[in-house]
Amino acid sequence: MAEPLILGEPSDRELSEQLLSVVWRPRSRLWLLAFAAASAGTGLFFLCAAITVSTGIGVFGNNIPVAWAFDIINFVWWVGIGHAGTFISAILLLLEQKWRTSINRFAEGMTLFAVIQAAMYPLLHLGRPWFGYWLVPYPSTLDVWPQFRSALPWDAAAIATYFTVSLLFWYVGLIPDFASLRDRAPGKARRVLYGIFALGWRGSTRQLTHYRVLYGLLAGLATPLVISVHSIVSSDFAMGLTPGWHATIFPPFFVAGAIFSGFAMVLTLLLPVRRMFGLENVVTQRHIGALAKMILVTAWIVIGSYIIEFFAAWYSGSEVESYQFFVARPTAPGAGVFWVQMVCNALVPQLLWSRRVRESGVALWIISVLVNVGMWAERYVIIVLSLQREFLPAQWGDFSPSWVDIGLFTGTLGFFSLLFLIFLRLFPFIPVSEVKELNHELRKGHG
Amino acid sequence: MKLLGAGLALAGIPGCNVSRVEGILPYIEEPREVTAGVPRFYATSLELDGFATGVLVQSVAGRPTKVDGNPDHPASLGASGVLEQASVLGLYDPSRARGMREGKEPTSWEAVVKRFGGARADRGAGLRFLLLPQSSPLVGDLVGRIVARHPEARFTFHAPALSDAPWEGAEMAFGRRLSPQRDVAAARAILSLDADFLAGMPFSLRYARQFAERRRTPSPASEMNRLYVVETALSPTGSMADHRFARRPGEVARFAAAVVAELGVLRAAEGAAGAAEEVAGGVAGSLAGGVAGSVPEGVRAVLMRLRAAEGAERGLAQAIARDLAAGPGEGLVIAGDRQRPEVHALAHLANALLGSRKAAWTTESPLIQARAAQQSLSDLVGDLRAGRVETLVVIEANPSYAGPPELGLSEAIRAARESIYLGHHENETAADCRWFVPMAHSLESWGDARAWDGTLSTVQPLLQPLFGGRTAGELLAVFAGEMYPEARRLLEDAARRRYQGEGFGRWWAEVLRRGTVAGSALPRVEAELDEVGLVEALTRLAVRFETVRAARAAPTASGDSADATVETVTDEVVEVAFTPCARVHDGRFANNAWLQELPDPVTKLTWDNAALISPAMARRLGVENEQVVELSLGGRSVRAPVLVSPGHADGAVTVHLGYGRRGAEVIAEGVGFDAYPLRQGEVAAAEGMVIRRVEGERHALAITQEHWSTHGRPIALSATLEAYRKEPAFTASQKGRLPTLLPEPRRAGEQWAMTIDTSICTGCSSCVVACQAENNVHVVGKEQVRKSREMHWLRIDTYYSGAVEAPEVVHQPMLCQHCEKAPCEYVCPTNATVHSPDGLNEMVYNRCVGTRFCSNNCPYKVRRFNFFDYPERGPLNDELVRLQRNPEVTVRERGVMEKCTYCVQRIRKTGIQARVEGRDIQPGEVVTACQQACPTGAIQFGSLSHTGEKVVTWREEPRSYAVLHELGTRPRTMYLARIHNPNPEIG
Amino acid sequence: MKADLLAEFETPEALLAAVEELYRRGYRVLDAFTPYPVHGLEQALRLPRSKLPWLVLPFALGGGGGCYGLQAYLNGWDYPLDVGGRPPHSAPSFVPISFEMMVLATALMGVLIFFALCKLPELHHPIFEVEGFAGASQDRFWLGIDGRDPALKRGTTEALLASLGASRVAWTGETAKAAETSEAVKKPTEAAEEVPGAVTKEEPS
Amino acid sequence: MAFLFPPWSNTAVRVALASLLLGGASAVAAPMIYIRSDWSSGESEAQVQPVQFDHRHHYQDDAMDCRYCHNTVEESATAGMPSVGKCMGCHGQIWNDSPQLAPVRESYFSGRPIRWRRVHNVPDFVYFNHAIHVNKGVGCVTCHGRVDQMASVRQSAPLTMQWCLDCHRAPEPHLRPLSAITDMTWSPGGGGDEVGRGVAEALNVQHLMHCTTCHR
Repeated sequence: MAEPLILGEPSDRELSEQLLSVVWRPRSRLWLLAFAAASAGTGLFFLCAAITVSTGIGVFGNNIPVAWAFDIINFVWWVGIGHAGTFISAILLLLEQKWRTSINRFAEGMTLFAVIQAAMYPLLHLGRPWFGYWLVPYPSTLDVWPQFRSALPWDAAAIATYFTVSLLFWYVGLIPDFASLRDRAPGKARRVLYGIFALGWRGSTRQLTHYRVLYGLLAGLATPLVISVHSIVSSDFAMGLTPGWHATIFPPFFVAGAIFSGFAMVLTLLLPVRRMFGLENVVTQRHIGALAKMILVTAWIVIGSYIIEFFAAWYSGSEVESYQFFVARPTAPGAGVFWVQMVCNALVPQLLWSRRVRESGVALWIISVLVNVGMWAERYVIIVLSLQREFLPAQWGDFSPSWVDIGLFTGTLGFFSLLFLIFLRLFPFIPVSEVKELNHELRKGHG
Repeated sequence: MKLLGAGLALAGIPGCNVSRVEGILPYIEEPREVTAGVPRFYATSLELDGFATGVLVQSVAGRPTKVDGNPDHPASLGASGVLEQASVLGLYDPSRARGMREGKEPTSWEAVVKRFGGARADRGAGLRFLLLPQSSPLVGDLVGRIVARHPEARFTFHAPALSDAPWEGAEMAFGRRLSPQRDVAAARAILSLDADFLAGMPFSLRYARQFAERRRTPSPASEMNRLYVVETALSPTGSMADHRFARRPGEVARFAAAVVAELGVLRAAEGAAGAAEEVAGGVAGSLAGGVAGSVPEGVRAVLMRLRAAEGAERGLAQAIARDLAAGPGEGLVIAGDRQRPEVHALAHLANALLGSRKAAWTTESPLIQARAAQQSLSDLVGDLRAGRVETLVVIEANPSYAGPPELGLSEAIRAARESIYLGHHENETAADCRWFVPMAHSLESWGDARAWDGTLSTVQPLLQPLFGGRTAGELLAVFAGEMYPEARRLLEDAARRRYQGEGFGRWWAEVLRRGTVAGSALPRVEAELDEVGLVEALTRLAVRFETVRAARAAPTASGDSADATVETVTDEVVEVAFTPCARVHDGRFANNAWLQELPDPVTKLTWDNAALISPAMARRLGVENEQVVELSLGGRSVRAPVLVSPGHADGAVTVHLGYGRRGAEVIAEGVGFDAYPLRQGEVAAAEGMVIRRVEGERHALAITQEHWSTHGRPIALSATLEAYRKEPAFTASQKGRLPTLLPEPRRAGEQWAMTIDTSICTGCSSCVVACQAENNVHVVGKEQVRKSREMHWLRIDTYYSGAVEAPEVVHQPMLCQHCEKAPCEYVCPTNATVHSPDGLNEMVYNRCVGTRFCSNNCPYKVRRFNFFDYPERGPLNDELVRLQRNPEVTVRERGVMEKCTYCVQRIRKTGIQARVEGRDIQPGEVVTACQQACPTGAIQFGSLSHTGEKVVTWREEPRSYAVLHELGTRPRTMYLARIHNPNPEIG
Repeated sequence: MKADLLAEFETPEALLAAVEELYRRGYRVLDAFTPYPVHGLEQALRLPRSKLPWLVLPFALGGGGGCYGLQAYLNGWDYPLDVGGRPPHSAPSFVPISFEMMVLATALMGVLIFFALCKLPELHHPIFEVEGFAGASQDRFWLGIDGRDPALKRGTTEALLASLGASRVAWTGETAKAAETSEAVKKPTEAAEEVPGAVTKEEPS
Repeated sequence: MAFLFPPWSNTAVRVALASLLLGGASAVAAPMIYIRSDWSSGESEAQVQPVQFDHRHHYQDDAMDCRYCHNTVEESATAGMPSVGKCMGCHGQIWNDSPQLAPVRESYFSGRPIRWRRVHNVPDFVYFNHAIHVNKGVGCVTCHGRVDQMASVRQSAPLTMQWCLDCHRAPEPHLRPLSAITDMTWSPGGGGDEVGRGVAEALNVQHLMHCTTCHR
């Protein structure tokens, strides 16, 4: 490994100072601008949500046969993005990948906010959202229970668990840094606030023995969890009969796609933030390069899945499946989205073979954005294109989004950005304690 | 309000009743015949353009909720068409006129009587009546009384959709205006000359049932009838044809002439060769001409002339003629209303040549004639324009909208010094009349009418007129001098006068109960062919053909043939066919939301009409669906969206009448384009229309089916009779047990199932409306239909195969298949759709949260979703419409899924009844709404445990199959493959 | 463990060395306070392995098993409905949620048990009064000795710590007040600079 | 240095956390308790009727059978409300000037029906059928309670789906011979559930638990 993970040889104090001060340094113009835009998006989101709930989901473009569309596309897209954080935190932790250290908190934050976006859609897309709690087995006077053979209660359980575990993981990781802020932040109000969240953490070695076990335990849990979540999300489709859905490849395909898009989103956010906060010394070219390579790897898993999907459709001998893949996808209404998916997910990532591309911030950023576009397109293709061309040609349909669909999607980007911008202001988004530990380790190694 | 409901709901209340306390209103005196909560049925009749169809109407707590056919009535046989089914909604039409007026001022019935009931100094010379065609003996009486009181009064009967051609044709053939009567069941081979006799004619319900009787093939060994159809646009009848020939309207006569000419040749040969043969002798005896074994000489000569003039399709004509004549007296030729009288005359001639006495005969027309007091519409307009009309009375007819455009009726009506309109709506004609009286709906009226065969049918009300409406009889009685006319008394008095014998009261009660007077059909008239008239008519036809042929032969070099042009053109001279719409008829039902939303049986178009053109013409003109074209004829032009229609004759355009209404009807407003301005007089077809592409203009159409091919998937199977006989088990791979890992589900009791024979499904769609009426299916409106959000639980999928110019058609009623292993059920997260022990796929609306996963996982796509709270949106499901709702079926709120329940409310009601009586449900006791309505009886329903029932025996036929069987859903609804019976002589 | 006597070290290595030395001299009830886990410290302090995994295990089993049982009971026994002809007890379908609930129960209980083991939340602690202890979360490494440690001797231990390189030695809370009179060794070096916030801001390059 | 957090803050934060958990739990529990309460089900809440009709008097003193007035109960989904004419059948002769009956007379002569207030109401999507219950051995008192002891009728059962299901799952304990259907005081005596089981067998009573039994 040529490139270092931490540039220069900063002292612990310098690191503390640099990484903690993000919460009290004055807001930049850029941040304020972004905040204003994100707030507007959030407003749009809640406006559209209110319209949806008060008049019915007819305000979406959904129809029969395309009964799921933007609502579930956005849901799956966000859940997918939400996979990167836990993957980086948990799996790379277990694999002792040192390069995870600088970026894990950042990715976890992104995960949480992405899962929040994702979790709103299943509720919002219900015909009668006020009865959403019927998916939970509670002692009701109706004496009727949820139906656990359906993949939807699985979904609810998976998303709830994933969110809770991610939150706990994130919070447990933050405790030492909260303690740091309690002791270091200027102004009593800040220190009290962070002090409450630090819960009185003293960094004693006795606490740390439990802490390290807990952190490892959570990582060990989160690893199968992160794989289970998108596998379960994929069962929303794979358990169905619909041609284009009914495939055993879906769980690994979805998990790979999720990590693919998650890493892309990490890059999309990390590259500007690194620039904005001047973090090139802790988030080095090595981190960026590792992320880029992960994207390339997962891109190939996704490409492999595409090939298997098409192969299975042909090999099944089913006219319905073959039609779905070989005729409907490339030519049916909305086929343009299919080609966007193919270009963005299969071709664009191949640029990452080039070291020059991997080292160019701008190129990487554009690629990461395109990958996210491609992954959104993939979900569109899976959901909308499949539903458009099902078994009975008489009931083939098409789909065009309503303004509320578009509003909810752009709105959710705004809401996500808003949460993320607030996160950047309130939390040390580079894990201070862990970077210091790594810094110490690296210096010892060198020295 | 909704949010408040949501708040309460969150507290755990599963319902939505915000206020818990409801009122209960008991009767003051209990009516003897009513048991609270038990619906009653009354027999009455509905009249369309003068012809009655008997119906049974269900009444719940005094509100009519459902109309079905009256099994005792010859025009219904228990079945009902879309118009009958939808009539109950017409009763609750939110746009029905609600008050009388004079000018713009409200007025009263007393004022009407005072103004119009008095004596007239001019012997009625200024008095004119304009009515729809009538068959009602009561109206006939009243017309007589008026003429007696005002001898100079004149009557005009006019309906834009009822052609006079059948009677004119009869006049040519027999010298008398006789009505053709048919028994389709008696025919083995049928030639339809542009006649949609299975769905679009008076008495169609009966013809369809008769047709189905000879059509069904219970086993491969069965015989079946053969249907030849020559027509312009594909019709339900055309879709049933074994051989269908798409011809421009003007070509049908040539086709008919060719076939009849060959029949003549055939008969002549037979007569010459085998006069001694008994069969031939029988046939010859049936010929009215009297020349044994042959055709009247004059007729034969002109037939030969026709044959010579029309040589192009001789081989085809010969084959058809041979087939028609193959069975003794088993051939039948039916001419359609759109065709000129000569074609009807040809049909009469053909039937005479075929000796089909059992299949075709004639009777007097059941329509009433005012004899000397009758006046044609153009004469009436002449009188109006000349200022000779003092008082114009218009009853129900809507000439201002649908009258011949060249007569300018709207303007003419305004020229009358005084005018009064009796109608259901404040429509175009009402706007031209000074006085307006709301008309009582059929379900609010006392009256009578005759069926096509003359059977007397009674009309009795189920409720008091909602808006104080009056019947035609009451208004006419005013002019007859009655001060206090009352429909019931008028009817009973008239009936009593005609009744001979004792016990009128008992007899009358029985008539009302049955809805018909038994044995009152008009007697057969043994009319003789009128050689002179026939020769004259056919000669006219021959001259025309010869002229056309000569004209065509001369300038061939110019290459004006449309087929020769390769590059696209912007306009083209074509023929046009005007057709009453299967849904709104001549426009009078345009405000009926069920009918507007009903997909057209053939094109699946809703909430619109369009210019139907052939795919080839669309290519030439460079147009596609929704592209607007301009249609110009006789100096008038209209703009219409194009709908490319497979199987449509090239070089012709079909337009449906009844749209583009301009009255005060809110639902009809702005729907479709008005095609009447293109029409000259009463013509149903014309030549020389110019169709021109209008660049850049489009009109959105709401079509419920966009793809018409099965893509070779095992969905709608069909075979020829020959192939079926050769390989009876051709559907074997589409049924039977599939391997499964799961244990067999335990189910007990009746096992409900449905079997549908696609061989006899004409696609007429009355089942769709019946389902809508029975199950409170919401209407969603055009915009929602465009988003494929229509709510019909039962739809008819239509698949074409073969060439797009002459497709083979299979109609497939598609409804919840009640799969034994239903894929919708295991994806529902809340147990809102589960299976009952008696094999129903249950849908529990109140448990549904609306994830729509069930719909995604339904391979048959029969689940419909309430995207909005449709009852709260607009007039389509408005206040008044709520009175129609079936109280036995939950009205679905927004956000819940719904689908066909196999009419579970009927099953449960019957089950409770049976169990109260301590017995089992009897075979045939549960009838679904679609089954009840179906004219051909293509839908059979019942329990698999009732082994003798059709629903079970049909499934055991070799040609039964399950749609998408390979998915392992084990549908309880099975289909019988469509069997065609093509003539081996015709390629 | 109650850290009564505290000593500040500049580097983890110095702390580690001090711990080893103290252990050698018979000190047994020791603890350290560091900004990040220092490699080898746990071993040096001879701390036992955390019991946390064993405490969480029953909750993991209960969460997963209980959830499976609940699903089987509700769908298969309490109100068995015929759903797509599937058997009432559709075992494979009940696995995903059971797994999720196992993870959820483990994670939630793990954190709660962690709090209990660490006695968190404990916002107030006498240790926080010690001058410069705030550095323990930044870049200073503190050693704590329990007042009950048999080897601890007021006066001599302070000196020992100083000799091991402690930049600061202090008593906490009540013991600190009691020690006012004693000759506690205090190295006043750089005291002013240790106060948080006094550091001049450095913008990262 | 001064403590950032005073000693009481430890207690405060623990109490705060505990109440947060407790609050959350009660927010979930409260509606569940509410829905089971009379307040939600409308049980025991007497309706004030336009006529002070006293079931006690008519059933006990006059020994009238329930079916005299609710005469469609054995054949129709609804039990039926007596017409005003039926009231007047007796009260045209007796108590025909009672001021309490003034609304009845007024209704009878004016033709305007009396607007009774519904006591037992199930949601619109529930299709309850009286006839089948009455014909299968479910007595009036089983669901309506001791109407013969009510001055004004009140709902005496929660009418929740759970309550319906309890009986549908195991109807035997709630069944009685058809001869005792309208009897308000009948009890199986020493027979216990035996009687109900006998009735169930004799009348072929089913255990109907599928959804379309009640929801259509």
